[in-house]
Amino acid sequence: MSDNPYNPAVRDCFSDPDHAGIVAGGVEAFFEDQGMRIRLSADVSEGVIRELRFLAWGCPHVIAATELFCRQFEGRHAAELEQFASDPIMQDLAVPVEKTGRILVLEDTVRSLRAAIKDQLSTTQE
Amino acid sequence: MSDNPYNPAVRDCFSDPDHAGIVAGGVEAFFEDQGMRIRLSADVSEGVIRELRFLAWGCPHVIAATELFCRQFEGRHAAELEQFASDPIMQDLAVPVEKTGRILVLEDTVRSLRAAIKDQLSTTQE
Amino acid sequence: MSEDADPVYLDYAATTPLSPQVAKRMRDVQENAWYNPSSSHQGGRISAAVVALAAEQLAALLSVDPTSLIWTSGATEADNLAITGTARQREHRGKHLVTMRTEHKAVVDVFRTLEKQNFDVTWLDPDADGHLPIERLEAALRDDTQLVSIMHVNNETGAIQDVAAIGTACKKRDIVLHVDGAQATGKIPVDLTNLPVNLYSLTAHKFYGPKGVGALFVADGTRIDPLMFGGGQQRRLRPGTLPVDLIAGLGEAAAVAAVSMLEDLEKLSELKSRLLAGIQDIEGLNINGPVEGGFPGILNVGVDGVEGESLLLALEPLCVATGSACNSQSQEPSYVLRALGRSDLEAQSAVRFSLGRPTTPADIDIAITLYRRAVGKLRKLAPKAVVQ
Amino acid sequence: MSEDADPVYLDYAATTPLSPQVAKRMRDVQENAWYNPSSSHQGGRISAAVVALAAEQLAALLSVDPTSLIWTSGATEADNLAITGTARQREHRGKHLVTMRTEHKAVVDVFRTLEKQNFDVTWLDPDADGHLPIERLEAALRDDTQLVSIMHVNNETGAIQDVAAIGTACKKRDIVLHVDGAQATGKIPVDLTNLPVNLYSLTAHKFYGPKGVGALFVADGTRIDPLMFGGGQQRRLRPGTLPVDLIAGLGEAAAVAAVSMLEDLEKLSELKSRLLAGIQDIEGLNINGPVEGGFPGILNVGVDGVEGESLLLALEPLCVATGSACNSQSQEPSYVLRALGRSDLEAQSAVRFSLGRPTTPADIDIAITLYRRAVGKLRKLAPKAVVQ
Ligand SMILES: Cc1ncc(COP(=O)(O)O)c(C=O)c1O
Ligand SMILES: Cc1ncc(COP(=O)(O)O)c(C=O)c1O
Repeated sequence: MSDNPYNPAVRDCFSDPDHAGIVAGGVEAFFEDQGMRIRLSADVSEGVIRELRFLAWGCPHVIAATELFCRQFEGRHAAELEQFASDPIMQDLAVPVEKTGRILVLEDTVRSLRAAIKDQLSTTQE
Repeated sequence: MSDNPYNPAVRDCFSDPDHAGIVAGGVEAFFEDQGMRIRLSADVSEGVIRELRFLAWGCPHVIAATELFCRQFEGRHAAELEQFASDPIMQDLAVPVEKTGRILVLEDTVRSLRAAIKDQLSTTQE
Repeated sequence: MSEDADPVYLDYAATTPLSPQVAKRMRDVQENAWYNPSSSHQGGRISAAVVALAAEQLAALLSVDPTSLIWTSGATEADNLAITGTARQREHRGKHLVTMRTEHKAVVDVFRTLEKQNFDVTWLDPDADGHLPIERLEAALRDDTQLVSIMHVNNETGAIQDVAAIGTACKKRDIVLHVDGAQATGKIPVDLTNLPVNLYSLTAHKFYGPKGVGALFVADGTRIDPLMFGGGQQRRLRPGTLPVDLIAGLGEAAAVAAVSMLEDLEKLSELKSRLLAGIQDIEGLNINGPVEGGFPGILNVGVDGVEGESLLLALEPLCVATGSACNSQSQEPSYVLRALGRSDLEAQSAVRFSLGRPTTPADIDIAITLYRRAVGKLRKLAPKAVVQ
Repeated sequence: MSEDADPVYLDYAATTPLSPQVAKRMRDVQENAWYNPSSSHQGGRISAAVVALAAEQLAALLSVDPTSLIWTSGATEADNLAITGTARQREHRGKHLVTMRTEHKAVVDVFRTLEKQNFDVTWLDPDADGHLPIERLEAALRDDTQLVSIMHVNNETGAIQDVAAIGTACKKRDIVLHVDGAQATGKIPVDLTNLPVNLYSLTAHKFYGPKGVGALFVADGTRIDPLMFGGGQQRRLRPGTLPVDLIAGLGEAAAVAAVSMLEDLEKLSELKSRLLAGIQDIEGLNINGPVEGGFPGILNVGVDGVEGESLLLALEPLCVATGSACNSQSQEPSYVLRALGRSDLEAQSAVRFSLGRPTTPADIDIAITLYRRAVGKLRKLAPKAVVQ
């Protein structure tokens, strides 16, 4: 007997994923684990994430979490990505415990995105 | 799951046992078996059963069978008691098989009544 | 009823009609929430919410946590699940089980089956009133005792057991206590938070809920083996599609009972006194069960010199029971009354009047008249016993 | 449903609403015949007559004798009773049992439990369509085989087994055949007089009857051990107060089905064709189960590259199942589809559309639109797999 497993935030992010897509020529990160797949792409200029897009294969919570991440970090300084943690997102989306592992895939992808942005910055600054 | 265990004949004989009682000074027969008790008493004159009464302790089928016996044999020749058999009565009353033994108590009581009447006749004829 | 005219139903311990509120709730669920509560779609979630509400309603009546309730098809299944489930779960610790001779068949027959499977069952006798003297229980408990099963309210006599004392005796020795609460739930206050009970069985149709649904309370930390397998429903303890409308009806019946219980009890007491006053002068009448302090909805009486089956027919159109409803197919004298010390002859003349929420003083008066008349008639019809 | 707007229910294999005729009959019984059918008074007899009529109605649907039916709480209990009851009853003759991997959990989990109790179970695989090739069965039967349990209509795929052939193979060897007919009863013709079947399980809520009641057909001469004990009801095979209104509802549902079955089947065939026509051009779509000849109320399809749980949410307000309703709590890919040879990935995207008597062409058209849209959306959202 389940309560509604998707809270309004999940439903909103899942049904209107404004950030679905790919930033052509942007910084890319991809991670795959436990059958989940997340791809992030970002247009970063002057240290600011101008555009942030995602593709995802997974359950509604994974898709919603990724969309929510994009909503939260688009327009912010890339350095702020350091502050990203999946906990608040899991809370906002009321992710059930058994799915925690899946959301960590997002964490890994974000880490990978951070690394890619750093790479790009160092390449640019060279 | 039982159908009505008492057919209309049982109900009628049980609820209106016109022949309940004792013929004072009549011929008597009593039989007890399997927890059933039947007492018959009859006023027999000139070989005819003028009055036939019963008392009974037992289930509704026993009471009804005894009443039905009285209804059938009152007014008939005592000799006709020889023809008494419990089968037709059991049929009329739709007695369930598991109660057959109880009705045989009636048969025994009638046999005993027959014997008592014979005794009386022989006493009278002496 | 249409078979004959004007029946008077005084067999509420056998079953009750739906309370109007329960019927209404069930209809609503049948129309608007008839989905499978296990389905993960919108419909399923609506039905799951209905089940959750019902669990809260029943939990409130018993003062327990809603998650401690397992839905079953009735008390029979709950009894079977509790007893067999505990016996199997604890088999490796010991095979001694304790119960009473006056339990319902749904308990007795489970223990009989376990006896055939080499469990060692102690059958305790009640005192003459139907109560279990606590010393008798204490004396029966052993190092290898795993389970005690004692009913709360007796279905034939209305005797109420001292569950608190029984539970305390069990708890001291880490023995699981199962209580068959089929005749108590919704009728007398049952506070399982404050009673040391591990398992408690109930069935909805005894308190104006639907037939075919019941529940087993399983206290936190109490483990039992399932009786049936399949599907993951109900923590793997009881599979099968949840009958959402029946469960809603059970919940609603609990909610109604919670509100009306004290008033019901008061009314039943008055009606029982009225009934007893109307028949107690009958010669040779005896009360089977406690004269004082029993559940006021049940009055079981016997009389000398009257045959039970004929009495029942002579009482028509009064609907009463000779023994437990569940035994009424067999003509054998009630084993419950035999355990109270009644002879076969005494036991077979027993009539159980059981009163309910719809019972009126007029019903009682009719019952009094019919009972007096029937006893009189059959006594007149009975030949004196001849000692042969 | 009120959670969101305009849901479309295509999950009739999970459960169905009450047919209006059934609801009416149940209400009538609840008001006028709510007594305990085991009571020997007038009220009891009225209820007993209701039960007898229901037995006749169900018996007519199945072409059996009314006395061969045992009322249960549903197919889960009937399956448990049939399988465990036969295994126990024949244990002394042999401990080999045969079933299929594609059975419902209510069968699978019973056999799993019996395996733990040292029974030897052979799990047969279906062919790619879900059917049991009769040679596979023949090859599995041994001298010590006591029971074969095969379902009639598969709840996930709609595959219909050749019960006549299976039964003939069993009968030759004096092996008991149990058939889980939960998805067949009331939906396709079932003539148990002419099928060599010993035991047949069913549940009312799959064919517009009430939830919480079912039956087990037990052929004359077939003996099983009971699962529960207590009371003498139902030839000691299944105790407990008979839920007279539920049984009446089951009987009435059978009567309605008997009349409307052919019409229902024709309509369902048309609707299924319409649905298939509307989605079959979707790239990567595959049908799980028989393409021809299955039960027309079920269409199970999978697509490439789409995650099942997200698909289900994206399909809202369409109410469909991903696997069996009873498995839907777990997110694991259906073991039934895995047994048909589907990969985990294929199985997890499966959607079971199940159509029912109330389904309209408009429902189907909405389902088509929603399904196409959801698949399209999720595919667009999915990153290509990267081989690492
Ligand atoms: C004390 C007691 N236990 C168990 C039961 C069984 O309840 P049910 O028939 O609803 O399963 C009953 C009633 O029949 C009862 O009175
Ligand atoms: C094939 C099959 N068997 C058994 C069952 C169990 O039925 P119930 O849940 O009504 O006991 C179902 C439905 O859930 C089913 O589809």
